Amino acid sequence: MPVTINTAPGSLTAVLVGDLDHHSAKPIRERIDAAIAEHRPTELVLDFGGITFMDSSGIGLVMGRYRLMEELGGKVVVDNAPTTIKKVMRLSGIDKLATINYGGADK
Amino acid sequence: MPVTINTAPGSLTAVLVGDLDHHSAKPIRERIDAAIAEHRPTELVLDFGGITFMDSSGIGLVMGRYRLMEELGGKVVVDNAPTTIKKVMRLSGIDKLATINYGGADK
Amino acid sequence: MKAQNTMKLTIESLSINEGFARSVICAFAAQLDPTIDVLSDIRTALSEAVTNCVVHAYKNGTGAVYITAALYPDGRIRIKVRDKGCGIEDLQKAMEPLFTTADGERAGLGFAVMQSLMDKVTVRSKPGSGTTVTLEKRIGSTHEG
Amino acid sequence: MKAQNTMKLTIESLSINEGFARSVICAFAAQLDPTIDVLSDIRTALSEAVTNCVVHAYKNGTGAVYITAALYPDGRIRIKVRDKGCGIEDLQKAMEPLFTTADGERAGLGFAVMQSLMDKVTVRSKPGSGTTVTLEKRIGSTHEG
Ligand SMILES: Nc1ncnc2c1ncn2[C@@H]1O[C@H](COP(=O)(O)OP(=O)(O)O)[C@@H](O)[C@H]1O
Ligand SMILES: Nc1ncnc2c1ncn2[C@@H]1O[C@H](COP(=O)(O)OP(=O)(O)O)[C@@H](O)[C@H]1O
Repeated sequence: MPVTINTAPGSLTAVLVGDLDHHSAKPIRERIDAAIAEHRPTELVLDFGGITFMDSSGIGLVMGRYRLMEELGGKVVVDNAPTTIKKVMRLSGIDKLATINYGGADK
Repeated sequence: MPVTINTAPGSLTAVLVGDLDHHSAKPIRERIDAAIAEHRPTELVLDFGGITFMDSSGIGLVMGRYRLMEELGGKVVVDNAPTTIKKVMRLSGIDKLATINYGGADK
Repeated sequence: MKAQNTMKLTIESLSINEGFARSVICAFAAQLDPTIDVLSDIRTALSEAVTNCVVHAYKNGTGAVYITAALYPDGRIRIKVRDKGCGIEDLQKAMEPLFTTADGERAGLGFAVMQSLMDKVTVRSKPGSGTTVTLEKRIGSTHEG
Repeated sequence: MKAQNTMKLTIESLSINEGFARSVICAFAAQLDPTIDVLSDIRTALSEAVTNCVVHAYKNGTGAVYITAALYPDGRIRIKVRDKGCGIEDLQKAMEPLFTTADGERAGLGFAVMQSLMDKVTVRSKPGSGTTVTLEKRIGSTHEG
């Protein structure tokens, strides 16, 4: 699954495209964590606009990045989340830790 | 698979949409043959513009309509055939009996 | 009630097959004309069950994952995901939200997601011999008969 | 050469499963990153083989159709479609273009289509016990190793 990393002062955006599952999560995580280590942003934006599928592996990914950003004193924002993944997001309680903005592809 | 029948003086057009396989061929054939019996056209146009798949069952369909129209002294034209079905069309020799015009969906 | 259609799929517990299994279940369930939302629920639940075979059941290698599905005339789908992997010691604990035995990035929410998206989830497991997860959902309108 | 991935699908010989089988083979073959043209060839050949099970092998009822597929590191896919149906009396005749034993609208071109779209087609059959069609094609670029 392709990940594009964009940086702005203090902020790092990872644009994800495709299915976010256990299979794709590992390379995504490694790309993002390397970029965080390099840029040490105070805000991590996960752009889910191109996400076509997500299961609890995606929750694991967001949760893990939340913990990492917490250590750096930063925060996590999920942008353009497709409404199809709302149920899974809600259930996890992750929406209490990170800001989740809906409005992705299949809205 | 939905079939739409349009008639003009002497001509009958069947617009096919979806996968043309053994499963869908029977109801399509029945629709078309009933319309031919009713209108007795001299030209049958099979509009393949919406066809997403075709195997040799589609050849059987065209061949069968060719025979039927031959009995009525009429002819068969296949319009907007997707180029993906060119190989199957060629192989069958049906392009020597009916006029096949390409230019469908996935061209 | 007799199924109107059934299928059986055996795959290897490779992570690349998580997406393949989702495609298969969507193509099969499509026969009952589900809404996009319902289809999304089913493929998500199936993805959790198959992923658990890849991540947990055969954690030290690969093995076979057996998926069966049946469509019923009253519009239900029943899916079974079976493995011959390590099995689950404490099933009650395993099904608690946020519980996971995996290190790293598992959220411990696989069973919770299955339960929230499907009408019925049943898990049978025997340590050392494997696990069977049964997922059931009404996905289509009732047909005649 | 050892397959990098394999799958086994068992379906009923219902005509609605012709399309299902096509979807499954496309989703599986997609792992080798085929072009759209190659994918179209494979699903067409598979459709012919499965349709023959529905139309000919189990002409007086329904039975199981066994589909296996294997992906090889050199970019080949090998697909087997097996039935336990009536079998083929005269294989040579059966494979001739335009030959068909079915009444009605079969074109007699199933095997001809398979042969023209795939690199290799093998048919084994025993009257009374069934038929196995093996389809092979190079669909992806060679991977390392
Ligand atoms: N098929 C399986 N085989 C063995 N153990 C399993 C299986 N499925 C689930 N488990 C056990 O149940 C726990 C909870 O599973 P789940 O709720 O899906 O969360 P997660 O997969 O994130 O750990 C797993 O951590 C694992 O210990
Ligand atoms: N799986 C099968 N079981 C029994 N007979 C078969 C099978 N496949 C093919 N045949 C026989 O071979 C003939 C030619 O098959 P084919 O070239 O696919 O054309 P068609 O399906 O249009 O008849 C069939 O008419 C049938 O007699």
